[in-house]
Amino acid sequence: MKEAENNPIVSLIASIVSPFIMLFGLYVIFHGHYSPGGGFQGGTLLAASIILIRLAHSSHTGQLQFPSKLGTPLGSLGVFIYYGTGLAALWWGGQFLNYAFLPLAEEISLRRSWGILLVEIGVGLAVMAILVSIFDDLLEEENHD
Amino acid sequence: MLSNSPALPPLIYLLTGIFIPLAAWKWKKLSFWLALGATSVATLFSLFNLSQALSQGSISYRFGGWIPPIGIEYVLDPLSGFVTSVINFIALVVIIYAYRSVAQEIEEFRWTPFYALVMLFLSGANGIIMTGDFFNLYVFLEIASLSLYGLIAIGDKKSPVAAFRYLIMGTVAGGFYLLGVGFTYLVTGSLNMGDVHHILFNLSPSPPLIVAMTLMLIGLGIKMAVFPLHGWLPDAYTHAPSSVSAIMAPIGTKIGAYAIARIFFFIFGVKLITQVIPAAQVLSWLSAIGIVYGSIMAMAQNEIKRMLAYSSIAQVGYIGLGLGLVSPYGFIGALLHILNHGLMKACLFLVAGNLRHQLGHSRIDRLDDSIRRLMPWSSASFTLAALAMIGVPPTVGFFSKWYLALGTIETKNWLFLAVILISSLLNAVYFFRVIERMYFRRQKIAKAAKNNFVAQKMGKREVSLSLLLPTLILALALVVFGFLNTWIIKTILMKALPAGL
Amino acid sequence: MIEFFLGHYAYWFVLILLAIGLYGMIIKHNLVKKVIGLSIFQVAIILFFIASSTKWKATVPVLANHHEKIQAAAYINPLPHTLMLTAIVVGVATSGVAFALLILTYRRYKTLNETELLKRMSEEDAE
Amino acid sequence: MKERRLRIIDYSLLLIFLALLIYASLGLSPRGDLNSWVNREESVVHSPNAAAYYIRHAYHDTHSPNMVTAILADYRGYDTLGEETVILTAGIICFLLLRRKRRKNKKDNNKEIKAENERSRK
Repeated sequence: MKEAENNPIVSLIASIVSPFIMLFGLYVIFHGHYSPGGGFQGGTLLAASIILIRLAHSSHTGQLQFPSKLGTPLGSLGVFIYYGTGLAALWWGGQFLNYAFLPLAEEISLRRSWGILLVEIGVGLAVMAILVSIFDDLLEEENHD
Repeated sequence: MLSNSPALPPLIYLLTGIFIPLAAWKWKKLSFWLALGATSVATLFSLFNLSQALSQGSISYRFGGWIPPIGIEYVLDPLSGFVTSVINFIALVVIIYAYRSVAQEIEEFRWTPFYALVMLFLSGANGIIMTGDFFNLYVFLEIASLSLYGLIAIGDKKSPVAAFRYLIMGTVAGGFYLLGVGFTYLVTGSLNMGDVHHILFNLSPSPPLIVAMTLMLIGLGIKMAVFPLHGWLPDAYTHAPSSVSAIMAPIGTKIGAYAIARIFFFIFGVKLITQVIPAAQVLSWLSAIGIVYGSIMAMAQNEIKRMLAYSSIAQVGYIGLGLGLVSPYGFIGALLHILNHGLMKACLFLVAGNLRHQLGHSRIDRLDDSIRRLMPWSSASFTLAALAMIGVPPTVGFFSKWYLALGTIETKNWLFLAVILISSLLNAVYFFRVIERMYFRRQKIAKAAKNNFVAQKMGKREVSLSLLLPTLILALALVVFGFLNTWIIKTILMKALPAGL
Repeated sequence: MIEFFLGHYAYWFVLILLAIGLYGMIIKHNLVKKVIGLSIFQVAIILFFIASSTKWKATVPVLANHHEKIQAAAYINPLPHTLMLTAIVVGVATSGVAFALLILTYRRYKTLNETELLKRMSEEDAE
Repeated sequence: MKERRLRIIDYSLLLIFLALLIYASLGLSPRGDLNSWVNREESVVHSPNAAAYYIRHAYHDTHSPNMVTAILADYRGYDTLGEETVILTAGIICFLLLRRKRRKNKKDNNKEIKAENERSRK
């Protein structure tokens, strides 16, 4: 990325807006049960807030906020949270992804609700990390030249 | 735990694919051992699944505990059990080969993502075969195709272009399939394959359904590389790294062929694909043209990998031809050829990889009988696999062609019988061209001295054991399965026939 | 007649969009334009599913009041929406991979025009 | 000349394909028709219709008023796992293809680029 054109207005606005986008992303993830939203949409918003910082500031600041070497491991971790929820259900005697067997609550419908929340968090984490990592990888060449 | 076994092969691969980037970031070598472990465990489970399916008939596995039209189900029956066992066995052998081959062809920091992608590809392939849901098939088709694009693109210099061409074709294929699923869903109101089968039985065929079948045939035909839709295949196979070619050639096209067999024969049913639209006839005619075209193009090639790629188009044609005959013998021949072509192509691509490994090239016009002396076991495996490809009796290649021929006689399609016979001759021509050079072409004296010098300098003549062993296992399997063919057909394939044949 | 038109015109527009996407993929020589065509193609399929999920006088599939008895006709079909959420992600992933491949191609051949690329590749073979 | 003829074949294939799709869409039931098989409660063979089941039972089963979330993460959760895998695959591919080995100093980095150029010349 080109470091020279660091416009103060752009970077100031980006620093102000970025946390709000991130907050909204978290809201979309955690409020997915009650309103349109969910892991993928929220994860995209989180990724957007991180990418906004990378575009507006120097790549050094972006790296401080979210190092690009974290991208793939965090993405794997996100998918692993999803997979692990399914695997836990399998461990407690149900089929894969059968949240009714997770010992999270008494009522079966509440157990499923908790299961959905866990899964959505995994989705959000994975989507955020991987979108940022794809962005970084696509710009890799410019960083080096 | 064992009641979950139908879902386990794809899930094990998926877990390893997720886990490799987490665990093996620092220790690159670990990724290989994880992949090897996952493949062996998955192979064991798929063999167990096959035995379960043979003793208990069709088993349904419900994800999330929801009954089928509501949730997603996996269907384990003799057909899916057989095909998963075949591809997991081949994958196991090729993964052993990959250890040294990848170490030589790919930079070290790329090992971890490489093995992760191989695992994800196998997960996609297993998922396609086991699934009983139209949309789930699409998702796993995309996993398998995406990881293949990535794996192809780390080959030689032209590989990204080949991968991009495959990506465009593959995405069109996925899109057509998805559009076909959309029309089917709008007509029937269900996405579950078994449910759709029952509904279509009671529904008169309508234009959207016919177009849906056409779209699915085109989409899956691209994945299978049926004749006019094969454009992506030769470049992709030629420019990919050797271990990727060896894992893609046996598995990549077979999952398309399997999906066509599953969706058209088991879901839409024989009546719909022969009487309402001539899908089966079209498939068999295109495959017949593909057989002749692939064989002739293979004769014109000067690079072993490219020759094998064109030969793949011809061999996939045999599978399509067997399916399109709509007769029990044809279907058995096609299924046997899935096993058969998987073993043969994997073996041939491994030998091509061995040649590149030792000689640095695999061009036919530069081969001579020094190969026989340098690499006796590799050339013996190549000869055996080539004989199987031509269809010489004790090998398994003979029997699938035998059943295909019986199928053509049963349905009185003499032209297709002629195509099978002629293509065997053509196969003989292009393989003997290589074998003749390998065994009988005398090398020039000066060159011989130089070659010996090179061989001494390298300290070994044959490739190392970890490269040779998989080649030999596959070559041996060709003969063993040849002797076991009646057993395979009687115990497995007879139970895998669709209703109404 | 007019009812038939009102019930189907959305499908026609979506299918024309699909043909435009295919046109971009098949006819255009610039590889980036092929990727654009690919995106249009995928969006057309997504719109096709979404268009099919309509019910007249129905609302979004989020339950407003869960105490009263639920009428299936009061909410539009949620299944295509869910499927398309998955298809959108697949589309994003595909275009990401496509651009990665294009960047790699450009690094090696310094062009993204198909005819020019084929020319450079065959020149290289001749050497 | 040959180029042009190929173009005409491409265009006509495209138009035939479009005509085929529009022909298919004529046979679909109109959008929003409550009597189409998609929107009924049961299919021809009296198996439950998935969409109607989701609308009726999503809240009862999963305690989530948003049916799309309930279907996405629970009823068809396995699809979503596949979807996550797709995007993970894309991430790994971009890593595999584009990332060069991290170097500490610029000299090594130049060497890397030189190696890539060498490769592209080959």
